[in-house]
Amino acid sequence: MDALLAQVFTGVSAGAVLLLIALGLTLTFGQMGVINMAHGEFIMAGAYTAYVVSLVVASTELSLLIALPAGFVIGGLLGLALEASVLRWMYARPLDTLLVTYGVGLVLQQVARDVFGAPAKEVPAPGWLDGSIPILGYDFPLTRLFIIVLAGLCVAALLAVLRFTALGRQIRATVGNRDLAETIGISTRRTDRATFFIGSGLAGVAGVALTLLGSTGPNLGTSYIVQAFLVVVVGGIGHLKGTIVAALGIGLLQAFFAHALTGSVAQVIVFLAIVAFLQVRPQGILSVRTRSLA
Amino acid sequence: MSMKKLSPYVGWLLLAVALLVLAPAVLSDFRLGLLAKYCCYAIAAVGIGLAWGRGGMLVLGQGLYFGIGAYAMAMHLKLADAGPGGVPDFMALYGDATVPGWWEPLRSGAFAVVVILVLPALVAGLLGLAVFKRRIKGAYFAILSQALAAAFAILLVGQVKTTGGANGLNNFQGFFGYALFDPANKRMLYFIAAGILLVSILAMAWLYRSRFGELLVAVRDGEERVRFLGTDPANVKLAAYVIAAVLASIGGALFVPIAGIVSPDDVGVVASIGLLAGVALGGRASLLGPAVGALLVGYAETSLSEAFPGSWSYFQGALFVLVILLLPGGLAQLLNARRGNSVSSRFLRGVPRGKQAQAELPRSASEAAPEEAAAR
Amino acid sequence: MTLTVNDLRVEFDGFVAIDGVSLTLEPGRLHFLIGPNGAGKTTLVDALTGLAKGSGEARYRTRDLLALASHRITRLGVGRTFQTATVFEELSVLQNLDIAAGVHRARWRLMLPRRGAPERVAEVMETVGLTELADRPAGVLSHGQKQWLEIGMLLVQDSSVMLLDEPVAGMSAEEREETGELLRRISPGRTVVVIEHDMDFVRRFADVVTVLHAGKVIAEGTAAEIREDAQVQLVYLGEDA
Amino acid sequence: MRTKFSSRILAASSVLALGLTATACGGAKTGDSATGESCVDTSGDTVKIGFLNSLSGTMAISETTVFKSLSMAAEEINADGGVLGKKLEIVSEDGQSEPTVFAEKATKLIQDDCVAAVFGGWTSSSRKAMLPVFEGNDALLFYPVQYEGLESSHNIFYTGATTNQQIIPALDFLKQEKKIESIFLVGSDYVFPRTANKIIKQYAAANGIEVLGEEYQPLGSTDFGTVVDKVKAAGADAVFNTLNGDSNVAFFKEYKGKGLTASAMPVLSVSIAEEEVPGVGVGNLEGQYTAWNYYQTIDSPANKEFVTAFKAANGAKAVTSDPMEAAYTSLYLWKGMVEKADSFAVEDVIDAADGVTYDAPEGTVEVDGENHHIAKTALIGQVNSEGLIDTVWSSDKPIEPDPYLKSYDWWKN
Repeated sequence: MDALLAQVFTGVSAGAVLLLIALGLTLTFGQMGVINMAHGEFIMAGAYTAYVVSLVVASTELSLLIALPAGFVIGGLLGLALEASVLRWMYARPLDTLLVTYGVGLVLQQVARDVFGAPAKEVPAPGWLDGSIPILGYDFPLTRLFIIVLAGLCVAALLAVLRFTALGRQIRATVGNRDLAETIGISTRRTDRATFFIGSGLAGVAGVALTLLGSTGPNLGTSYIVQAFLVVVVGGIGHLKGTIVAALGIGLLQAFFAHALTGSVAQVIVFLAIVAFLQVRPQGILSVRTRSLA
Repeated sequence: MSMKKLSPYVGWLLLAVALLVLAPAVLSDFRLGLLAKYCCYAIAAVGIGLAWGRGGMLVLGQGLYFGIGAYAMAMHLKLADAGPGGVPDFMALYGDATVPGWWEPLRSGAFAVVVILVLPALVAGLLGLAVFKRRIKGAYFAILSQALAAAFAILLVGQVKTTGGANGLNNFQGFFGYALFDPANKRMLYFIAAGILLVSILAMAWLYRSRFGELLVAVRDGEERVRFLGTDPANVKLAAYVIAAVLASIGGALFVPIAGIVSPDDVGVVASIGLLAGVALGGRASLLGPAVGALLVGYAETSLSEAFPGSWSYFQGALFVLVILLLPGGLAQLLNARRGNSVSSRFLRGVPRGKQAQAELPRSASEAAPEEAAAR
Repeated sequence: MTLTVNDLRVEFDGFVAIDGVSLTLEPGRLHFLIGPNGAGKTTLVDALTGLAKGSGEARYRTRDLLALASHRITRLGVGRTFQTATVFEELSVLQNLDIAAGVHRARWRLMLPRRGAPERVAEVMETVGLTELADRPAGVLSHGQKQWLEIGMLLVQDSSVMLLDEPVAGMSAEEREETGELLRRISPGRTVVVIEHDMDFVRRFADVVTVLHAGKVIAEGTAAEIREDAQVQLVYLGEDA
Repeated sequence: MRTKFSSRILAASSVLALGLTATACGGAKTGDSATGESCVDTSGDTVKIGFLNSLSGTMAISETTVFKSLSMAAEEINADGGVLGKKLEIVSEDGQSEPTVFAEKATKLIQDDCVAAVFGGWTSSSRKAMLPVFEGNDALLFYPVQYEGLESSHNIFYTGATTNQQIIPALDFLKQEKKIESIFLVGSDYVFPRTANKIIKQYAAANGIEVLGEEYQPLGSTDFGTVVDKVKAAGADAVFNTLNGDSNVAFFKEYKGKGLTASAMPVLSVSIAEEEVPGVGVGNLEGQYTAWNYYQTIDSPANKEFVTAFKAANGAKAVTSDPMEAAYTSLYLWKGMVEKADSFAVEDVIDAADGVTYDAPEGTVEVDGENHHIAKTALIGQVNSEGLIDTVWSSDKPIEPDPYLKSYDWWKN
């Protein structure tokens, strides 16, 4: 029973990490159709932001709290730059955006290597995240708990923005029917940029959070990007709820298999399970328009 | 015969002369060996041209098939080196010095060749059947294929005792009875690789001109429309995907004796995307583009990484961005434009945003339909 | 061969698009389907060609179309066109027609290159008047020519049921006239169903007219009969005027 | 006309294919012996040597520093008059963290650049990839990193520790000093950890230590929730850590987060050196143990000089570590061999290798001419609050290299 509990907790916290990294993608991939492989490097940029903030802000107690919004802005600005310089010309070719953004990701990685050096950087965790609290007899690390809370907050914030703000209404209208949105006076260009800013900003936030768990190095993003996309695909396109379920589901699955078998085999099994899952429910994948098939 | 019909063959002849006559005459053994390696990538690239350029399937996980061919060949070579009943060196080192049952059949060279040709076809066939019949396409297909390549690499790394793990398989002494240290045999390998590359391009030329080739383009540009012409597009895509997989496998199989090694790094996500770079550069939908592009990218990678170590990432990144953004038809597009017979490809040129976004950004019929109904 | 539709219902997430439609579509007649926007005309065609899931029955040659995949329906001889003409823009007119003609070819012959224009294809190009444009990419055709090409694609397939979704929308008066004549020429021996808005066109060419409103058939008869139908007038005046 | 043309091409290419098969008949068959011939040019007043390190990719983190210390050694040697009066000319290649690239670049350095010796490699996979290249071309490789042993090549000199100079002393330390009765093994999923753990398990069986668990995570994995849960549940006396690179960071953060401490359950790591400590975080590592043959804190004149020079070249914040020191030492050892042989020729150098010594920063090392490893002193260290590593236990004298563990009767491969 204890072992099972541990697996559930580990699975949930792994799921929260997946959710954090996939949340921004749900927006940019799910709602805009852009397959942004540089999302991983935006996460990396967020992590380096946390590192830089920790150098500037003397108090480790505060630096994380400052780094979170800073990471959001840095990630968002990178996203804006990418959208404005490259992606805006490519909305008609969504599949091609994958390779272009992969190229951008490669460049960003090498930039990070040249600027910060190849060795990993340490971002000190604040003292108030030291240690763990016992939940049902299981010592839950505070950092993990923090990430679960942060993921929850990000989802809530995103939902609130989409539901209750003018921007959110514009985003939903644009996603629903671009031409119609334009005719009722929504600047779809501006909406695109805003969507991309938020989606990429969330990657930055994820990056800051990840410094609590792992290392901050140029390869940070690559280790997460494939999984992040799988979460979005499994969750179904543009469905926030689906993404949450998928992230937690994959996290739990991975934890269970990692416990029963080894980490490597667990990853392979989870990949295969996802392929099999899409056989059963390729929902959101069947697309047919009836008047014209262009 | 018109100039336009002739030009691919002229290009092919030029490539043949360059590969079979010029290169062996001017290159050192070492450089020729590198060119042989690029030829292996180019063989896989020819298949990618078919699947991606003509079929519109972004195959992000060809490393899987490259790896199947490469590992099948490598396993055979290790067993052949060990001699009848022998145990490959690394198994004695990391394992319990017994050859696992699934290795045994590969002692036979003929069986290895069959595996190299048939196994990728089977895997691609099964996978394709599952994926295309369920109408999984576009980005979904790309991400799935990428995930499979990633899973394959992780699996290989985890099985140290039977696959050599991250080390991969290397240290091959012979290739079907010929000693690999001998420069004469290495040249022979080069000629085999270049020959197979040229033959596979010819086969592609035939396919592109066949009704299948026309149908494939039709499926790429209007998959659903083809369905209403009485053809299941899944079968057409499946055929192209299987051919691409087999070509990748052949490239992988030749890669092993030429490079002298195969490791999980050669089959994973990064390697798989690397295979696409040449195809994009050369021109994905053109006949010679993928092969020539792959050769160019291979050469550029080697020379740039020699001249400026660590800079290859910048160049590869820039290549992807600039080519795909500005020259989606690759170098072939430049040539065509100069000759003034540019093909107006909706696929490459792009269509108004709303249309394509919906076609590529699938929603279920049940979701899309009420909007349609409401808009009526 | 008659296509019989029995109590067809199509529902999307609770929205009933087709609400119990029964129709008998007989060969040799030009059958028109009219109705205001949202009446369910296109959805009806979608349901018959496997594009939308429907319940009920659509019997043709002993098979129920509702249970078949789209490409099988086509192979059975039921073809359709789309409102926005959907042709392979990068391929030539000839290639477009040749691909459509592929239904009748053995699979292995796919591996062979095409030599010139097959007889049936050449014949159809003549019928739809596109012979001159045989080698032009379909993408450069005018809207009307694309519609003709789509009809041609059904002709090379020898479809015995043709479901045409607004084939004359956006055509000039002259093109409409030609299209109408074309439809007349091909209708003997086949079932031709045309979705149309333009009442003048309907009046000139329709043998039978079915009026759809809110997913239901509200009237059926000749063009003249339909014009006199009180319910139809109400629907049209209420919606349009 | 069209068909005729293409069928002609087909005919031409089949003729070609036949011709190719014909040319093949001239080549050597398997079983014939190799004839490597050197193209090294020693006629001028310089001699070329090759550095082959990953300057890009995942291993750049570690290998860049090796490259720096190799470069420093080369500069020192050149400033001091070179080797046999010839200045060293460096040809540097990027291994890109991929074994295939290592094999390719090694071939290039040997065949195209005609270098007298190559220095570099880090991962087991890069060494295994290069091994046949150096043997096939009869060239020289100096490999500077501790590794899993069970190997010796005529053409490779191993200047890092083999298992009996690092892993076995570490186990001796745990058994004798920490009095452990049980141990938990955590490693990355590749050759070094698996081989190391194979040795550890046999050692444990022979010494009455219980192995309570053995966990592997994929290389680069940063998800250690499950692993640390298992470690904690098992409650061993110590953890033996063979994780590589980034995984260490995630592991130690999780370890600390779940309330495990160095005093209650110490972790002994064999892949964490001074340069990795800041990345993992001093706070996460303080008090944990490492096993190496060199630490920056070693108090000797040779080391002071080495550390000072390295800081002068790479900034005051730069630290020195075991692999860097072993790389630095390898260049001097090669110099010693060449001078003893009075020749740059590979066979002469190999013949002269036995007994060559060098007063390295780690202490005096001596080359074993038989297995091409070097005798080294094992040092167990403990991470201090400044992120440096203090020696807490030493084998006191150099341990003779025994890559195949022939002198340990509990070992059977």
